[in-house]
Amino acid sequence: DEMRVALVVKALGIGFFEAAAKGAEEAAAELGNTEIIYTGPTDTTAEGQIEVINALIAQGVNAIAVSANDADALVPALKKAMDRGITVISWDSGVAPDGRMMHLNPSSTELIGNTIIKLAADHMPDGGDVAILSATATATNQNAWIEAAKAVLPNYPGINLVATVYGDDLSDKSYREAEGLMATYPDLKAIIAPTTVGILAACQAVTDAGKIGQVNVTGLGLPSEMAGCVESGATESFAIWNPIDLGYAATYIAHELASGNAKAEPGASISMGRIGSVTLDDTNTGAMSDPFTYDASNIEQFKSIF
Amino acid sequence: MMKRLATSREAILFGAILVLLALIATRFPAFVAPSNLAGVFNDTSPLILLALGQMVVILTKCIDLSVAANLALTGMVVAMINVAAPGVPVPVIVTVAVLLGTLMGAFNGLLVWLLSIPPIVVTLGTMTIYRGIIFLLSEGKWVNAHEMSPAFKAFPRTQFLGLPVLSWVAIVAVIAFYVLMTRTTLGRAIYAVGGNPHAAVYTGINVGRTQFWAYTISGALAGLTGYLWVSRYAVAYVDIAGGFELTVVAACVIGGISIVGGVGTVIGALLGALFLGVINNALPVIDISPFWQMAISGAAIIVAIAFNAQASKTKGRVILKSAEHAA
Amino acid sequence: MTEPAPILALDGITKTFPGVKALSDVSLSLFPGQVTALVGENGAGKSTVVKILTGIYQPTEGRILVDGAETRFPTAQAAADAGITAIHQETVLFDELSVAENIFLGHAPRGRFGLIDWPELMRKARALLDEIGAEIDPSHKLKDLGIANKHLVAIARALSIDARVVIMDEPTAALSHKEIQELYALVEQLKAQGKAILFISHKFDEIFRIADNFTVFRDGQFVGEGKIADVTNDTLVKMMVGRDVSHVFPDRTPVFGDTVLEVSGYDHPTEFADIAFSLKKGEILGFYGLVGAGRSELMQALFGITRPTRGEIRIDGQTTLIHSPADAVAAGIVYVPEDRGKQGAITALPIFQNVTLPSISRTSRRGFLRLAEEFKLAREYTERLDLRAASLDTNVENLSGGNQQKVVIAKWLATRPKVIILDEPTKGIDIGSKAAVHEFMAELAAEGLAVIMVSSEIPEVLGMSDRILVMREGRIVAEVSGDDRTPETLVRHAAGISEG
Amino acid sequence: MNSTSHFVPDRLQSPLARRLKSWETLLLGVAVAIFIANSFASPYFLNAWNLSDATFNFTEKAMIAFAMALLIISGEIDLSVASIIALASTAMGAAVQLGVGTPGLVAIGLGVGLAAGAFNGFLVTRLGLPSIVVTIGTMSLFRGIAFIVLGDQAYRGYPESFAYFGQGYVWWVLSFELVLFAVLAVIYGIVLHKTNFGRAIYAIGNNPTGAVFSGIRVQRVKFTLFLLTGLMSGIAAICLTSRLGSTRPSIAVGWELEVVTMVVLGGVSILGGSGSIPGVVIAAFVMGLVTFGLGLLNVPGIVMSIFIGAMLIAVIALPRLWTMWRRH
Ligand SMILES: Nc1ncnc2c1ncn2[C@@H]1O[C@H](COP(=O)(O)OP(=O)(O)OP(=O)(O)O)[C@@H](O)[C@H]1O
Ligand SMILES: Nc1ncnc2c1ncn2[C@@H]1O[C@H](COP(=O)(O)OP(=O)(O)OP(=O)(O)O)[C@@H](O)[C@H]1O
Ligand SMILES: [Mg+2]
Ligand SMILES: [Mg+2]
Repeated sequence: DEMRVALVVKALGIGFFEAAAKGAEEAAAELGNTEIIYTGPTDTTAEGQIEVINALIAQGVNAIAVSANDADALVPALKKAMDRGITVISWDSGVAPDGRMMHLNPSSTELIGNTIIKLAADHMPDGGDVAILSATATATNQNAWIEAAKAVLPNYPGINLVATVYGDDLSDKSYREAEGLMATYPDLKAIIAPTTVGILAACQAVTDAGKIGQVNVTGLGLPSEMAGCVESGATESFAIWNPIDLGYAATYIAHELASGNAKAEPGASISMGRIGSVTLDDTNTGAMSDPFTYDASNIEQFKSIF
Repeated sequence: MMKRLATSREAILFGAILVLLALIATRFPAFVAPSNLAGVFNDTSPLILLALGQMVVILTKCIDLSVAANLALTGMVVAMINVAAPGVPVPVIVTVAVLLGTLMGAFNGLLVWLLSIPPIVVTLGTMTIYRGIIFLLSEGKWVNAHEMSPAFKAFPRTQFLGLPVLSWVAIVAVIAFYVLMTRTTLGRAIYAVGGNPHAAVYTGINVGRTQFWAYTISGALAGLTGYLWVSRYAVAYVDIAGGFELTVVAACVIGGISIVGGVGTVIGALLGALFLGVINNALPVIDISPFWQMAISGAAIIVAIAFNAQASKTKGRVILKSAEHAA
Repeated sequence: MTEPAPILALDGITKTFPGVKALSDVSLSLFPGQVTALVGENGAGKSTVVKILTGIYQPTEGRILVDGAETRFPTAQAAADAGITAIHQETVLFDELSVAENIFLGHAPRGRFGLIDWPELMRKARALLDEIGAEIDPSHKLKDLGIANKHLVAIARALSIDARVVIMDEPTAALSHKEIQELYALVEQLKAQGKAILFISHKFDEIFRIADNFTVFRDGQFVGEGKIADVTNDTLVKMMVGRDVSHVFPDRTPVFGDTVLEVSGYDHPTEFADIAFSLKKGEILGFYGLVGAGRSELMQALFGITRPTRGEIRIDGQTTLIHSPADAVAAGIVYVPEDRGKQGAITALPIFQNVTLPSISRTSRRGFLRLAEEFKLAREYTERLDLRAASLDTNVENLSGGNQQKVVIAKWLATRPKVIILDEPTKGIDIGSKAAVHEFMAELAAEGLAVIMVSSEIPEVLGMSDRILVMREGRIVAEVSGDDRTPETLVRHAAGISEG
Repeated sequence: MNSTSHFVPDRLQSPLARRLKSWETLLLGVAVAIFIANSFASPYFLNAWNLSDATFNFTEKAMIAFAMALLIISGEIDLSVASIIALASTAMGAAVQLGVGTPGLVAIGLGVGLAAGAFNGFLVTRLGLPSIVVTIGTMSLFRGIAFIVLGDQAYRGYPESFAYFGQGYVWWVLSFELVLFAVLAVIYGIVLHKTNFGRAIYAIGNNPTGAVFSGIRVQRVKFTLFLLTGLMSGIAAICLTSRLGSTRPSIAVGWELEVVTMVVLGGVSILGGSGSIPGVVIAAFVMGLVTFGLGLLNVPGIVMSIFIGAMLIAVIALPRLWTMWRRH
């Protein structure tokens, strides 16, 4: 009978996840006889996600695909889900290996780490200070990208990472943190925000401080949200993978696993429908695709898509 | 006069803020540059506005835990209006925000006044209800910067005589509240109601109605702040200013406003908010890990209330003639 | 008849509170340029009338007439607007506000834009205070003032309203001799201005000195009215009490046992000093003084509520440290406080729980309640006091004042104390209960309990005590016994007048 | 005195009759109604395992609510409970890194809870500060310490046996937490309703001055109640940490208000002096059932909180509106 796939996101209402939900519906339509339950807490807490997951277990859904607020705290709840025969995967922000069958990274961690530094460095021919504005200090994916970014820093001589601050994916907090960065480091050349909330807030803060042209805001953002920043010049360029594709792929994989068409094990190759297929490494993790860079030349084309 | 000034709670708090600034300056001199201080003030303006409203409520022996939710709901509504009708001029938006906030404040006030439901229960309830309504209205979706009209976003940051309008709103509010609390009948009635509700009845003051007005005032400020907040940070979503109600109460408490009512001043509320504002802005700058921020403000609250309690230990009445002269 | 028309009149006023009928069908008339004294025992309903006249209570039935026209005072402001002002019995003022503002709250002088004009406010307050001879700085906060000065502020507040009717509810109770004289002069002045004055007092000399008319209430009922010139002290008292005063108190032949309580060198930083006295089994020791003399504070210190700076308490010859009421109860000293509602009973709890509260360890086993035992103990003591109540499970708040007092006394007797301190034991309770309490006090003394009775009612003090200590300004100023036991001696010592 | 004494019966109403008219009965009715509504609304509701899972929504909060109920009845409040959880959980996490075993972890969790409660109690009873602001302060302080210790890190690696508290089952669908909840409910019910200590709590809450004048050691009782609240927060910290299997400083954010809501919904007067443990137990179930029932319909949490908030006001407002309406 009908297959029910739950797409559990960090919090409802975030543009990125709304786009992913669109992709999930697209996959469901393509696969047929599949119902998508798009859900999540209203604030980015692990406890909130656990309650949602418990409710999903009770409904006996076939698969849960979760973008986690906390890699560890969800493990017991997700384990219980797997014990009751539910297929569990994580996507975007991962869960510790115990708590899921596989994890779908939007892109490879190394690639993202490199991309965000490169985005900043491309517009700093003379080098200089950069700072990172992250989401919550507990966000797994953010931390992994930042680690990866730090690892490639030696490849960019003259680029000096002065601070990492956390805006908790709250606009006002991110805004204040960005302000603080500009006050503390008057010579700051770029703010790198690998989060869609943070990059917007930083862009606003730079605009308000009258530092367009002086401080370049870059990182990961959605074209629809970033169009204004690119137009004003606060952002030279930014990157993102397609969240619609990500939602689509997560759903497709969950369906494949739940229907027994594929098995999550190291080395396995699982189909992602129109996107291709993903190959799992030894922690059962796979990457979807490369991030794509947007700037003044192509933003118009994409801003109405996602 | 000088002596009384020197020992007043406000003067001591002001001194504490100066000492704090001096300490920060030793590690990071640029922090005390006028332009940066103006920035700190601007950042603290929403807290000042809300603290003024909360002060009025606390003075009447009540508490308003719904201010942050009120702010968020108003902010979302005006943001959605702006998206739906970008042409609506800012003065209309401001009016709508104030009216909506007033309405929510008045609803709290009515429950407290007419049904005598304990204030903390009323505002605990409306806090979750107002937040929930934001979700129902917005379906959880954010309103982002690019969806807002430039005029909508420009208002709080427009510079006027060297300061952004946001700062000016706070300054005007402080002056207006100073006049309200010291020079108007309502202001004095608010003190009377909180100081001694029983005696207020004997003086012809309607206790419940005064509390109603206090909530209404607090709501109006929350509504105004809702628009300012949303336009300043250029985003509206369900959780904006989540948990901010307790920061607001903390600012009042630090400012020497007694939680049992009747005691506290506008200057106290202003200084309490500035104290927290300086700490919040300074910590990242002087390279203290942001993770210390919460503990420091918690400790500041405890020290402040212990201090206030010490300063206001009632001397009690004096029967002995000799003791009366000594006192 | 040259009698002018009354400015203000009450007609057939009834006021009921849950469980109490405070006033039943009373009338009262106030005439311009005349002082009307309202007399009646504690709890007769005098203050209730004041509150009805000032818009604080609404009458259950009856009419209020101003210049013959029926009126309603829904708020205190409405009464003030109608030209009625009052000095209330309790000081209802604001500790945190300045003296000036306390005087003018609600009708402060306004300046430009309708804003309060502070300099003018201070000026007018100072003028008013000068007028009543009070040396108080109007800019001080009220909380910095003593009780007498607070009362003067209350008087100034009443006068700040340009009123036609001035009500004074026991205005002299807390004042010194000099201040009382100034108040009398003020009353004369108000009379001369053609104002109507309602004057409530328990002091008969005062009434005969300044009043023109009188109205008497007894137990919430109108008893009579007339011209002061037409009555004598004795007839007035008889109207008030409803029977001959001399028969009220029980006859007793006290038998004293050993000394149970000795207090010496007892000092408190602000409330009292140099307290020393002793008390024998079977003795009733009266403490007399004007309100605010510090008697309650002394008793509360003995009971462990407040801490004295130094001094010694000996019980049965043993030095005993009392740091808390729990210590006092353990040592056998119990205290029936003056303020029943706040201190005496937990009024929202049922009778039996109130009675067993301090002796709960006796009715329980290893910390667990035993309801049957509790009811037994409660029944034993409430029956002895002839408590009237629907059941022992009734909340104390639903009882009349006299029965509430019985519950409080029962609760302390149940602890089987050695010394019982009764602070104003019959304040505000009806005449029947009053006699019962007196009789019971005598019974307790006869059983060998040592009794301390604090009272401001001279007949009670004289009628009940074996010995009387008079307190003034925190000190024991006299011990009165034997032939000295006259009202005059007590008043003289209490007020600090050197000769009668 | 005179011998013609009037007979005063012990009681007019049997305790049973009184109970039937009580708040608890009303609330129980609400709970049953919600239960029935849920069974119709979702086919997944009437399932032993699902119902058992649902209890995790409230058991930890309810444990704190029991102690909080006593504290509120006595006229005080503790808003720092959720932060005590964070602090206790952080301490346990730190101990895990040092190789402390399960019994040690439990001791640390309880100890930190007690210490935090003692700190609150000291500030309130010794320094005479109002509890609502004291605990707003310690709320930031306690969680702030957790942030200082942990920063952006998490503690994990709790021993296998530690998982039992939050994930273990005593028998069939009866989880350890549910059993602990039931046991604590009974203990608190007895303490509040059947002991001298409980009687003192009511006396203090109704009239603190009167309680002092009755020889009750009011400050000592209040201190004990803060200790108990701290202890229960410690227990909740153990259960929650065990259930999550990891510690972050942001653990249990916002729980304080949910706990207070549960207590008030349970009929405890926020002004002190009245309330009962059965009321709180039923309120816990009501809140759990509402959350779970709406969760099964995939209603977002914030919409559930509208229901809870509205219920909170309505249960107090409706009876008052009813009497006002009848009087006219
Ligand atoms: N708010 C109230 N609720 C219930 N009973 C009340 C209330 N106010 C007064 N009473 C009762 O009404 C009666 C009259 O009280 P009232 O204060 O008028 O007496 P009084 O004549 O002024 O006595 P006193 O000389 O002691 O001042 C008393 O029995 C009192 O207990
Ligand atoms: N400064 C003051 N401010 C307010 N109330 C006061 C003040 N001084 C005294 N009182 C009140 O006046 C009353 C009498 O004071 P106190 O109890 O000390 O004197 P007392 O000699 O015991 O008089 P009483 O005969 O009333 O018992 C008390 O109710 C007390 O609360
Ligand atoms: Mg009276
Ligand atoms: Mg007294």
